[in-house]
Amino acid sequence: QSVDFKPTSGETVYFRGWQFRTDVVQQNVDLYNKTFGGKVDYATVTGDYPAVMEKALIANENLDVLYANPSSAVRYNGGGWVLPASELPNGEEIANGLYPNIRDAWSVDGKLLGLSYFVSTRGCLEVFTKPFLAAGFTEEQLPTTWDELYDMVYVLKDKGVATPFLPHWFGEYFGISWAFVFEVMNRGGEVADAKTHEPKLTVDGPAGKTLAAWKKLWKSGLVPEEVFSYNEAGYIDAFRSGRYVFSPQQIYDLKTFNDKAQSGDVAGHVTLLSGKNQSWGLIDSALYVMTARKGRSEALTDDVKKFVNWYGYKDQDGKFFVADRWLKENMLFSGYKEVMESPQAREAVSTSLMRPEDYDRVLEVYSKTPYPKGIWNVVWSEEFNFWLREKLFAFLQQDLEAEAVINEANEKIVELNKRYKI
Amino acid sequence: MSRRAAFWLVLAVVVAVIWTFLPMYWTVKYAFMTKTEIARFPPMLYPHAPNLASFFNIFGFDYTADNGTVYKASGQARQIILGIRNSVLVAVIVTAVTTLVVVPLAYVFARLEFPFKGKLLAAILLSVSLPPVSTLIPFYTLYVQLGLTGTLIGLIIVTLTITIPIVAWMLIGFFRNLPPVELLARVDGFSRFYVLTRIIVPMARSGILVAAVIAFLFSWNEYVYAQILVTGSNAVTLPAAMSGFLFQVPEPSQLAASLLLSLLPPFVIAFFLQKHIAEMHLA
Amino acid sequence: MARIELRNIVRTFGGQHAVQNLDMTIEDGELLVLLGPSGCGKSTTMNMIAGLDSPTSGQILFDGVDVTQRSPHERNIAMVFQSSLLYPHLSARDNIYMSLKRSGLSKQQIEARIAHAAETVDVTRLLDKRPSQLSGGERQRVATAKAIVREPAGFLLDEPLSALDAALRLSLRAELVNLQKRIRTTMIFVTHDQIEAMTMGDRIGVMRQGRLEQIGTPTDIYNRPETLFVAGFVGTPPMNFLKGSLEQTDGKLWLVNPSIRMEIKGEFASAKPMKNVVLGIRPHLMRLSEAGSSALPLTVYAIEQLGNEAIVICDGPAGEKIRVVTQAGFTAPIGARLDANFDSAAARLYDPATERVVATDGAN
Amino acid sequence: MARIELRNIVRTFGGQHAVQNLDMTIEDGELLVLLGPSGCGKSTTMNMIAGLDSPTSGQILFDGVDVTQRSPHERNIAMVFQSSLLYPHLSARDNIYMSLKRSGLSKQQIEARIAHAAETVDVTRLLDKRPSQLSGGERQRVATAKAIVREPAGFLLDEPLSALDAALRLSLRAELVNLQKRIRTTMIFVTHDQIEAMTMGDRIGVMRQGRLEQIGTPTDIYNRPETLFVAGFVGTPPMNFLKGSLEQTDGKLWLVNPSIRMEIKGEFASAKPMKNVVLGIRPHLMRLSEAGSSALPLTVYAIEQLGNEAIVICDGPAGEKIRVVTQAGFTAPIGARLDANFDSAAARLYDPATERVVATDGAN
Amino acid sequence: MAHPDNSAPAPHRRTEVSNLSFALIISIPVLVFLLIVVAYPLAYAFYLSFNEIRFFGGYSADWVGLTNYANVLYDPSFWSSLGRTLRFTVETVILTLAIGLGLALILKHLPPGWRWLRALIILPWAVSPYGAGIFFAYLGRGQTGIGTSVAAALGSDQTFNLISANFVMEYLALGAAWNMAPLVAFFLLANMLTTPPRLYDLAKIDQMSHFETFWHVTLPPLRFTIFVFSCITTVLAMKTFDYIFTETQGGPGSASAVLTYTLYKISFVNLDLGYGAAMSFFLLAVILGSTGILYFIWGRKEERQ
Ligand SMILES: Nc1ncnc2c1ncn2[C@@H]1O[C@H](COP(=O)(O)OP(=O)(O)OP(=O)(O)O)[C@@H](O)[C@H]1O
Ligand SMILES: Nc1ncnc2c1ncn2[C@@H]1O[C@H](COP(=O)(O)OP(=O)(O)OP(=O)(O)O)[C@@H](O)[C@H]1O
Ligand SMILES: [Mg+2]
Ligand SMILES: [Mg+2]
Repeated sequence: QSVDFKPTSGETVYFRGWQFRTDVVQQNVDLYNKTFGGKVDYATVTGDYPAVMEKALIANENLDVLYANPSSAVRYNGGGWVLPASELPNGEEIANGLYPNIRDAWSVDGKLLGLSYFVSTRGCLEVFTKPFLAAGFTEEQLPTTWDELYDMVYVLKDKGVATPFLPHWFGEYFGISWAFVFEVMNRGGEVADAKTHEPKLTVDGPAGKTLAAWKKLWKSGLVPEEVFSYNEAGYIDAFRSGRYVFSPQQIYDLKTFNDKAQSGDVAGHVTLLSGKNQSWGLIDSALYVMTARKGRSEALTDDVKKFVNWYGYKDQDGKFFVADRWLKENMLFSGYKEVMESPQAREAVSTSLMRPEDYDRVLEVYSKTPYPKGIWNVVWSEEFNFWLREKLFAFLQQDLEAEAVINEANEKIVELNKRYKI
Repeated sequence: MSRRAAFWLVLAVVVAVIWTFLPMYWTVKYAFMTKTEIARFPPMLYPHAPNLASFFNIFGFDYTADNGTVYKASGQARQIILGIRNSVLVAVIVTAVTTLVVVPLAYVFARLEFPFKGKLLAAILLSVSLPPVSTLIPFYTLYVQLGLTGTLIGLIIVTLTITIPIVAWMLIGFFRNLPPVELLARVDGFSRFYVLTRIIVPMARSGILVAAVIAFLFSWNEYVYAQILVTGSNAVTLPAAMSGFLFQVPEPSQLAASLLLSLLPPFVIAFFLQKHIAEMHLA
Repeated sequence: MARIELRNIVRTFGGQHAVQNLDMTIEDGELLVLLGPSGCGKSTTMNMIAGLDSPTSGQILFDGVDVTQRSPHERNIAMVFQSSLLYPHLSARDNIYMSLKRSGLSKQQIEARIAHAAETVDVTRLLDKRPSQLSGGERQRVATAKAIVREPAGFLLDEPLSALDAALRLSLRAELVNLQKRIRTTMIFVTHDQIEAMTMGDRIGVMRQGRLEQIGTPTDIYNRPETLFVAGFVGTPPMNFLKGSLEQTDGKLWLVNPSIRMEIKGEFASAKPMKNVVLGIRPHLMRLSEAGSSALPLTVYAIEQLGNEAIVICDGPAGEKIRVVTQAGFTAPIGARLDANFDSAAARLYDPATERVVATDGAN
Repeated sequence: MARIELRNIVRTFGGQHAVQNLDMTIEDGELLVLLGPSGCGKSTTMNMIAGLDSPTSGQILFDGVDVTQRSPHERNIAMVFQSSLLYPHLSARDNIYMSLKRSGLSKQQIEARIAHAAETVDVTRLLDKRPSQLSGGERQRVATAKAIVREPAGFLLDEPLSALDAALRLSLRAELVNLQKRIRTTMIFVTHDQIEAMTMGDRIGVMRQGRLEQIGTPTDIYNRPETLFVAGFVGTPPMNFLKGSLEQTDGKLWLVNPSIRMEIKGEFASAKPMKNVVLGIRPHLMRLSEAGSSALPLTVYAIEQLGNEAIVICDGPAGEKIRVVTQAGFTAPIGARLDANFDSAAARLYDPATERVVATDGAN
Repeated sequence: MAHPDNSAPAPHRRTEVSNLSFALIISIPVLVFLLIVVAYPLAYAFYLSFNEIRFFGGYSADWVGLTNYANVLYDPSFWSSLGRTLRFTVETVILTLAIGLGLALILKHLPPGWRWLRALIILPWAVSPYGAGIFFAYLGRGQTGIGTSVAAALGSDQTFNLISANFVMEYLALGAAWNMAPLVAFFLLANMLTTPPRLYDLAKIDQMSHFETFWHVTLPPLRFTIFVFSCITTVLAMKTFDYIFTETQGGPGSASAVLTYTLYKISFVNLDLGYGAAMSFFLLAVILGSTGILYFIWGRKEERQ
């Protein structure tokens, strides 16, 4: 509680974020500025956010605080542009407040790169229950593993459901490649070693099984080719339309899908598959990162730290003001245990679900969600991700051999390690 | 006009109008639809219950539908409003400068013979040819050093490098078709400058207006540089601001509404332009 | 008000000569008519004098000052283009006004001048029309008005009257000459109309294939053409030519060919005998008589009735076409035999090799 | 090969009449020359016959069939535009070729035709040039070649020879007539050249301010002009006019004015007396004599030497200009007194009120 | 054309501002401006292309000579992207010009009372490339697209996806043409209106068909403009990035990953600036090469006229 939030340098702190509820962010920032006489300048950056920010960092632009996904944060760190959160006066306390798996995901060489913005599960398996029940099944029969899921898909098909499954195969950088990564991990595998970053894909292991299942699904014609050209909006809309029964989606989009105002047909009928027998999806999170801008005065750096502390951790009253607000208003989960395990959290989240009981299932899935540290906490993560994306499309579209794809992926990792001397 | 010719003309006009509007309509109709309607499958041909929520939202107002649903104001509103202002500023300045610079330039290349003409023309062509992707990073670095990022002036400068060569190339073709009145004008004792400003320009008024509109549209629509140079600053332009509805959290309806909005100024301009094109008949 | 000198002007278009070694001086205040067949380089010459085109080589001097490098507006020239070029976007009035824009005259003066020029060429009621709404002749007249409204150092008029009817032509011709004499401006006038050339020009320059064939007063050009070309080109109908040889007998000179033998009198009587020679005689200097007399035997080929006279076109003894002008209403059956007489003193002799007039002892 | 009838054609441009109630029939195979002052509606008439412009009212018939609404396509007309219009991007050859594109002729035939047409108008060596590289006269000749290369139902030639020199004009004129007679095609020919009109036309139509003043054979038009306008317009120099009154004494008719009293003989001898009358007499029908005799007293104003003849321009007794044609070389001091005689049988009488010829008992 | 001394260069200079100086006075400032703004980044990129640039683990630039250029030539993704770029360009140019010409003809023939339609037809040009990308993405996708909608209206429950790997380039080209053609149409229209109307009379006298009239009267004065637009469209098509980025993101798969897209990935995702710069010079060469070829086989001919 001894943190002093009052800025002293008199200079402007530049805070840039992507376009998500910018009104909320602005209000938060305004509140800070008002309360402490701060000069935080907040603006949204639209477009290809990571690339735009990377350029700003390279050019040593006026930029002090920004959003970053962990993989980007790792890159920024690799470029020497990040001031780790560990260097905050209360850095240790903050790190200890995080769930361990998340702290782990956000750390490189023991340094915590940033403070919690949100943590979500991407690829959590969601189901539109109406057609499922209509096909004569009960909720107890919902699949709990990937294999069961695929089996169910074909059963539904035989029952006359034209599009039982919308796979996570869309065209964004977090589309098809992530689908592969989380399915491999959900099946118990690993893409690369978390420490050494050695490749670990095997043909007869989870990777092989995943690709085999994909190929079968693709060849069955159940997945329209258009999925490949969806952006995220298209992907969400596709599921929202009620055409599909199952689909791996963002966990926080449960709120979207069950919101009458946003999703007509499916609203009130979307729940998620249980994570009892395996995990679903992977951690999709973002942090507030401080930059290590060259030429910035000591005093200003201090001000940056003060602001981030307030914004990304606890306020003057010891409350997680911003994090609580995100959770309540947008079902954005936090990395802080204290935030997630509070009763207010349960209350807030439950209202966004198909039924309140789903909250347990959410926590169950959430707590198990894996993080592909081996390929993400490494500077070549985006490069590999893009490569993988194209390779997987080619795998389906050009009917490549699963074995060849897996071997090439492994080789690619080796090559990247070599190139970046890891 | 014969009956048959009239039939074909009407048919052609209908096809042209459909071709022109269908792609726009398909997205713009989203502006009047809710997310649910947009997501409906099969897609709706038209909004069954059109609402103006998005238009309120993008300007920062909540909108309460008849059924009580509240559509919350967009957080992008500030950017959109800033974007409109900046886009107008940039477009107007770029248009003015481009027209002033390009008219004499095009005239010279279209109507005069002089040594090195081909080479000079090629130099201009070269600058049209540069793909922004290839110089974006060096360019950005230069701008940071000059303190031009996040400023309107910086954006204006870079937009000029796009509009000047392109509009010049277009106007050259236009000027070549004018009758050889320079002969007359020079015998009348006018200097080259006078011939250009007082004779060629009035004669070519329509072409020049079209050129100005093109410059306007090029700058109005410029996105690649804007997204690198001015997003996240107070100099953000409308296209950059709008793209917020496309990335991260998709808002098709608000995107459509702002796209529609961005079409209005060109529409107004085009409307006044066409009168001038019709005037050209007299020449 | 300038003396215009062309010194050895050459203009080539892609290797072809449009104007070749043209040397010509137009005196201050003179009206020179340029005459010549289509494509001989008249317009090209005019363009160079105006400064719209540059000679490939050679010099142009105005009052002794080399202006070859000077722009049109430094030369202070008024010009009517052959194509009656006008600004398409301006009314006739504004077209004329453009000529005065730089004059520094007051608005009233300008208006008065425009009104007067328009009056002169009779386009007053057309002043508000645009070129596209004018007839061919009207356009030409507006173009002329545009030129005469000024008081330039020189007028260059390239067939300014070609689209006009005889009456209008007649009056405009008079107006132009009058204007030129009044303000004593040098004027070069291109025409293909013989009468125009004869009546207007102080001198006539006859061009052929980019060269100047002869320059002189109308009477000179008509009566004493120096080359076969000028002889054949000037005069309607053109001069008749007879081939033959020049023989000297009894101290007299005779033109001899299979069907004629006549004594050469007058100017050429002192020429040297030569094998090939061409005798030229104007059609109206020949008289017809019934066949059978001693003179040139002809066969009627056609008769053109012109109202005030008739032209009898005949085949000569060697198959050449011979024209004779006679009184209106003259008739004769086609194919009839006629004879023609003429006074050899009025004839001219040419050397077919050089195409030039035959040298005589007398001054020529 | 068509009989072209114009029935009560009217064409207005923004309220102004360019052509007014024009009724005219051109017989099949006839060559009609249209003559008239600048802006009288000749080109407009041609355009309507070709189908390029539609009459505001009235009908156009080809061989009795109403083609008023038909496209130029269906009328099969060859035309030379007054402005020598050519496709700017095509060579002369291709310009000519365009006329034959639809002819269905074989390639060789087409080539032969083009070669022949080019030969006729003497542009063979220019065939590869583009219009912008041709001189004014050359362009006009190419435009003519473009027309004559076809064998259309009718030729419409709008001043096709106006930019050519006399010699070329002469030969082209002959070629055109020859062509027209050979393929017996209807031809309408606009010219402002009197000689052209007189020598070429089977008939001449004289237009004025959009109306047809008179139509008839050249001799008719020249010798028996029916209106003052035609009388004054046709003939170079134009007819002389004397004002006076017609008085009848002794069963004879006299023209009387303050300075002359002469008996009217010939055709008009049977006319009625009238207060105001205009007598017209052609300049070449007048003879000059020294002052003092009984005839028309004149004062010399100017003399134009035309080479083959001279025109003496005089002030008449009432201040009117009187022109007399006399032999070349005639001189007299300006201001000298002369007298002129003429045979009144050759004169024409006009009523200045109607501007038409005075009615006589005899057939007129 | 305009000036009589066109076909032969004027042998003398004038005392008045000569053509050359007049041209220089007018064009030099523009060129200098362009030079500064464009040439500096270009030179910098040129420098980068001979280095291997690293950002991670501290910035470093190692001189590698022509290695980057050589590597490009061995990079299969370069060749496949180049192929897509060329395919897209050729299709876009042809479609743009053809559609532009068609629109211009329609606009030209509009009776006076209908001229306001001209203002409507130009509208697609008012749409930014990324806007066009969005329009055509929604229009083409099976989920949201016109094909599916029309099929449903006709009673079918099929989806019609126009953004398919098989013809995505064609679909993209169509959208690009939609975006660009109105501009071409307006320029052609402006040109058409300067053609002397009497030439159409001449064509009628020559009994030309509609097509021949178009070919011999309408088209010739347009040819230079068409050439200019071929160049411009070629350049723009080869440079296109945002349009494809918003419409397909290079997909499905990499079916529409054109060269600019690949470059973007290399420079912005991989941050391999040296290699990216080298590849962008290949792109620049391709752009200049193709406009150069256009000029030599076509433009020079037009200029001579
Ligand atoms: N498009 C037009 N708009 C208005 N007036 C016109 C138009 N075309 C012609 N006129 C007018 O109609 C009249 C007749 O024109 P036309 O071209 O037929 O004359 P023309 O007899 O051919 O004369 P010229 O011998 O000078 O060529 C002229 O007074 C002209 O000004
Ligand atoms: N731009 C040009 N390119 C090529 N040749 C040209 C060009 N301009 C003129 N010529 C040629 O030069 C010659 C002279 O042309 P010019 O126009 O001076 O003739 P002109 O005497 O005025 O003839 P006309 O009486 O027919 O107008 C012609 O043979 C013409 O073909
Ligand atoms: Mg000429
Ligand atoms: Mg006319």
